Amino acid sequence: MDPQVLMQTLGKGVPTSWYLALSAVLFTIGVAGFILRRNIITVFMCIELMLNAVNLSFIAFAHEHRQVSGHLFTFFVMVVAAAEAAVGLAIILTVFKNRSTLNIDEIDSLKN
Amino acid sequence: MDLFFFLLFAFIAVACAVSVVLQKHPISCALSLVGTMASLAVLYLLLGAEFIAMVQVIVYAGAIMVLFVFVIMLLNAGEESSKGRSWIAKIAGLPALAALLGILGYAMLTFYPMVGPKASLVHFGDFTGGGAKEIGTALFTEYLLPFEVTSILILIAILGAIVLARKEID
Amino acid sequence: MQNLWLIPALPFIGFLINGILGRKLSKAVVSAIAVLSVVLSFGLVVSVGLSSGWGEHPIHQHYFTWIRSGGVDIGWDFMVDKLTMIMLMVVTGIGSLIHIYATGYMAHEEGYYRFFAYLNLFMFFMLNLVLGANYLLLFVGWEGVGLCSYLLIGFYFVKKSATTAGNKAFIVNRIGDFGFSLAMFLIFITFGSLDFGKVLSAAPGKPVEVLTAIALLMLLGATGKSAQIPLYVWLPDAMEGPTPVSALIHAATMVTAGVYMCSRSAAIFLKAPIAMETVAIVGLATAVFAATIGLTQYDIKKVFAYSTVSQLGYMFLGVGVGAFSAGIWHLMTHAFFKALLFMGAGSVIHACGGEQDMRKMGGLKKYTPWTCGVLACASLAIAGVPGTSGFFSKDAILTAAYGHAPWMFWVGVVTAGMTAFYVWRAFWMTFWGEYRGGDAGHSHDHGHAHTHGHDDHAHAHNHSHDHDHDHGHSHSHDDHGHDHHGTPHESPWSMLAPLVVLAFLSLAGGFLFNVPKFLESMFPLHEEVPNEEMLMGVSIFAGLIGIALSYFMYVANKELPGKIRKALGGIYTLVYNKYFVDEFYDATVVRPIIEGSTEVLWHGLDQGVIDGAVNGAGTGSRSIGGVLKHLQSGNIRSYATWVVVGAVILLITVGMNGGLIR
Amino acid sequence: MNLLDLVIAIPAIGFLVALIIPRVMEKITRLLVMGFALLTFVVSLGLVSGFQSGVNGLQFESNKIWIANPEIHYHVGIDGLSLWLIILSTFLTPIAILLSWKYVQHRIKEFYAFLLLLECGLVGVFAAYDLFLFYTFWEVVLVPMYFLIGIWGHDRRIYATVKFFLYTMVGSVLMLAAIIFLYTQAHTFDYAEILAQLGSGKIALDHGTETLLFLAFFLAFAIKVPLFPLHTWLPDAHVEAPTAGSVMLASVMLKMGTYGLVRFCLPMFPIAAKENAPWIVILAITGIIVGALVALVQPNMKKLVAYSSVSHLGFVVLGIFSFTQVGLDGAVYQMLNHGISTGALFLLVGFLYERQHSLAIKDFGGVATVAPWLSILFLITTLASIGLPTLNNFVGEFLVLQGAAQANFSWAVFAAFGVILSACYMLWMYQRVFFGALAHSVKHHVTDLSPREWACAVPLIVMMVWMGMYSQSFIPAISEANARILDRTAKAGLIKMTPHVAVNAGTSNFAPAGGGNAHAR
Repeated sequence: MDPQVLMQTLGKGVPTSWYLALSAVLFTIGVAGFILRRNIITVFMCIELMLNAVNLSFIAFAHEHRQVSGHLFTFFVMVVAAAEAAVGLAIILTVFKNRSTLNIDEIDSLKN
Repeated sequence: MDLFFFLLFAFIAVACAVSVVLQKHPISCALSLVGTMASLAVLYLLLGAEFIAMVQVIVYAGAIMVLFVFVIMLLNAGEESSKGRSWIAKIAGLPALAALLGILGYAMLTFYPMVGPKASLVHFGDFTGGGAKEIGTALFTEYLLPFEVTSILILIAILGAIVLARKEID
Repeated sequence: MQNLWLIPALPFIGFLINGILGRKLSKAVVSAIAVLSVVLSFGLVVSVGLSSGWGEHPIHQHYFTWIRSGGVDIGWDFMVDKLTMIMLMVVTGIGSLIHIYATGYMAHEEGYYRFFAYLNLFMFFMLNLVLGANYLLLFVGWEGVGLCSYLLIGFYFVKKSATTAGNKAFIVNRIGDFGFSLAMFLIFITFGSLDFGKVLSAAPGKPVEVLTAIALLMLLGATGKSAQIPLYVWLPDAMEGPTPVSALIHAATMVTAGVYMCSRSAAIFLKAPIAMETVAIVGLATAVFAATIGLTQYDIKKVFAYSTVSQLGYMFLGVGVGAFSAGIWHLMTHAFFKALLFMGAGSVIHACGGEQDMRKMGGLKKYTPWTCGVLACASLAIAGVPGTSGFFSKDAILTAAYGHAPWMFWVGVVTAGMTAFYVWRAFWMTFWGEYRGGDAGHSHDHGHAHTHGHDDHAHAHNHSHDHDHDHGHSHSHDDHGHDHHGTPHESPWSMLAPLVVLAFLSLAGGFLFNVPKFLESMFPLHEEVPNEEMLMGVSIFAGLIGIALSYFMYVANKELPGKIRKALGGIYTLVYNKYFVDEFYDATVVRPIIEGSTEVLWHGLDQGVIDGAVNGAGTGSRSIGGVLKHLQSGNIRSYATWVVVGAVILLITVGMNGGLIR
Repeated sequence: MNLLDLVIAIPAIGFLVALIIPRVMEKITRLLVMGFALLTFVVSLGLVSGFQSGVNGLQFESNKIWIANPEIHYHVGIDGLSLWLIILSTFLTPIAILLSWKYVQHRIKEFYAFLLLLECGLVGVFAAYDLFLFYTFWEVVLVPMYFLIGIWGHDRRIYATVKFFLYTMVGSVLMLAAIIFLYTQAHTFDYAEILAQLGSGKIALDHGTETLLFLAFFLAFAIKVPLFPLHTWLPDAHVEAPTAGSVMLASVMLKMGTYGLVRFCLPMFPIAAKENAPWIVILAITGIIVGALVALVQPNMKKLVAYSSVSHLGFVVLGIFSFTQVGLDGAVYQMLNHGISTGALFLLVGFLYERQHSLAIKDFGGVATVAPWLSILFLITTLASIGLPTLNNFVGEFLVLQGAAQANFSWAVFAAFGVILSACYMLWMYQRVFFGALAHSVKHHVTDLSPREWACAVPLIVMMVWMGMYSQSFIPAISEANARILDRTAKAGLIKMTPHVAVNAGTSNFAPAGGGNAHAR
């Protein structure tokens, strides 16, 4: 990679791929949190993080293709995220009420 | 300037995201997540998505995260215990994550080269189709049906939340 | 134009009324309906007979198509010719008498309406059997009478021995029906029809082997229904039924259906000499075999049952040697005297309060003079005393047998002697000597109080249905346990009147009805046999010897039977136990089927092999699942990890194959 | 929307309506469902009155595109073969509903809803003329039955349902594969079209392929029938099923298998069918005898009746693969007969169970003393089941055996053993349950029939007598349909005739004068 070319390019703007790479990084962090964290609320936040990462990709693509569709997808994702948060948190409340724990390792009634 | 803002907010976003994963206390996590979202809003703005950037701040960082914080407070959630028994997450988790990151990065950089003449660039002001007017037009013409469906979705979500919450009263 | 369908329809209507409403009707109404329906049907038969010149001008009537498919076209057709006419007269005539008799005999029974409903249903099917104009309709009647026989044998259904006997009758008959139905299939394949007219007229032109097969299969059917070797075993057990049933079904009508069928199919049999020979031998063997058993029995109904088997053997002998008309003649006279014997026995049993063991009877002639008199007539007839009905028909058969093969004649004569002996033995034991029953005789019979007298409403408490006597004795009891007087008594007139009529017929039936002459147009008279007078003399002599011997042994010299019994030892035991045939069948057929089905087929094949294979497949997949189920830990984080791993693998795979976009 | 569509639609609508009704309105649910079932029956009677004999092809046909790509049609229609089976389904559903009136006490509306769904599926199976549609209905039937046994069954119901489901699925998956293969060849799922293409040689199946396709279809149907070595799901399913489930299962669902054999296996793969007939017939006869023998020693009434079904359906398969008009007519008629008489048997056994809460024969005895009418109806049904002339089964058995005898006399000989054995097991059971001394518990629990039970049983008894005495009401329509099917198989036989097939074809064309010799052995 030629540093000169790089500088020349960066002078004009940031490559789309950087945004995408950022999106990938954020997504992976979200997945890592999902896998590694035990607190159910945190896990839920990690899901939001992943959604945000995806949204970033959408916006980046929208810019790339000069289309507004990506924005609309993002919009819809947000709507879904809001709905999901409402229901999800309600579920968490109920689960906590019944089991008095937020540790997802102890919530394993899906087994069998 | 583009590069500077990008790098700055990208750094903040990643740092906050890492913080979300690493913080022990849920409140800290939630606040870190707010940071990520705010910085993402700036990035959206850089990409010409004014409307979405606003919504990101108002709905996401505002409403949804408040909901989270509210629940955390309500449940009085403390630091999470390290008690866990997912051996599979320990063994397979990190390699899988690394592989995932590698693949995603590889794919994106293959289709959108980082540098060079082919690389498409993002320059603030290049794209101005993300204003409220354009979004509104598209939303009420081309995307009318999905839009209406979302209203039903939200209605159902509200109902669901009420039903779930009502059980507590019983 | 006579409506033939009315003949069976009348008893059927009687059956419907009694069967459905009988419970609510009084006994008088029930018996009126039952008797009237049969008597009316007898009247119809007579009127049909008068209008058709007693079958001189055959009538054939088609009512509706019953089954039609492919080449099979079976109509519900009735026909009347001379052979049918005789059968009709016998069935309805004797049927009427027995119905009347039964109103007296069954007067105090539970389930009175049920009994008459069954009896009427029997008449319906029997008339169908006789009237049917094709083999399938004959088969309808054939199975139907089997059903009624089953129902009536098991009439006292709380008694296990009775229902078992009913089952045995039905199932053994089914084995016979198996033969009959195969015969029908073969007939249809060969002739393309089941109508008597078409089949019998075409029979002479068909290959002998096929006709022989058909005839032998029919014989199998006939051995079932008419209680011949090897399927006779059900008939003695059938005596569990009420006595009128024994008289009607198991002596006079149903059991003779096999003889009727063979005579009806004479055209086929005549072309199949091997089959004819088999029929004759089966008949003769049965006659001898059953007669020997009859010599040793003590249960009065069992004696007559074996006698029936033996006499049926005679009829088959007649058919087998080609003397169809003689067989039919004997069928008719046998119906007279055997029905009389059974009904007389019923009267005796009635008199003794349900006792059937002849060792507990004796001296009854002074208590029941009428019964004694009519039974004497019947016994004379069955012994073949000259002038009685039995003499003519038996002589006709024996003469024909002599013409066919002299050895058959001699065996037949010996059998005739034995027949005379055991029937008269029963007669002497019952009516002569001292009454051996007394109060002790029936105190064991039913252990509950009885009202005396005949008042109909006093029977309200049931008689014997709450307990199940599984009698260990070799003999069994008709559950006819009413009227336990201290001494025997004569039966009411409703029972005696039919007996008197039959007694007259037993004596004079041979003169009155010369069946071979009547049937000459259907079955040519047998050619004259030399020395006919001599043969006649021999058979008369055999009969008289039998009577004399029985008198000598059971009246004049009463110790003799015991001595002979001791002298014979093992042979006596063998015969007394009916040659252990039931036990033999049980050990060789019934047990193996039950055991084999349970152990080999059910537990072994079904549950072992087939289910084993199925469950084996199940267990195999379960053990694979057993490994995999650890993945299903219920732990959300491990699920998430799996999702990630899966996504990675998916992406790699897609990427290796060149990706989605291109 | 013709009558046939209505007959399919009314139960489906009833199913939805029953699901919507609030759970508390049990009484209304029952009445409403009964109303739907009766309405279906009445409408289906219109099929009978509107059915024209002598018409070549489908009647009440209706053909609409259901899925555009791949092209799947809603193509239904009936001929004489399906007519009576549809009537049988619509006739028995109201009875099944009525008999469950008291028996089912929990999850009432689901129970009745499933019965209606079952009816809809059954009618659809018998009417479908598009292979994919047929398969859909075929599987639709499975669902309600799965739940009927699984939810309202007895103690081992889970084992029974799983066994039932897996057995049936194995077969139907193979059938689906065969259907898809046919689609790749013919580019249509329409049955009439596929038949035409097969007949004209447009789809040329080589010998091996035809055999494989035949076997795939055959296996699916044979499991459903069930043919001898594949029958072990049936006794378990029956024993565990609630009475209504048993009645529908035995009476109609099993007929799906035999119907499929006649409708699909014979016309589509005539040569393979004929070539494979000998071993299939041997299995059928083995089933007749083994089923009867095993029935003989069953200690449980329902199991006994279930094994008797194995035996009876052996007759049906025997008749089908005799390839004679008489045998095939008898087989189809026997399907109806078995539906009526075995349905009635299960019904009456169910009545006994409701009283005594036991199915073990040893728990009964002397029932005739306390419940005379129940005993009489049971006796009539028993007699029908063992093939007493003037009752229905006799006609079917006679025709089947006659057909078998025409094809090969020894088949009839062995199969007729089953007739003897049927008398043994049924009467022995009858004796132990109804006769004998009155058992103590029987005296306290068993009562005679209630009016509702009368209403369930009497229609069946009437049908037994009607079908036994006047089979001409039913057989002509069946004969016509069968004649077309046989015509097809005969034509196919002529094209590539093997020596073995030649013998069969010769006997099916029965000549009154000649044929006897060959069979006299």
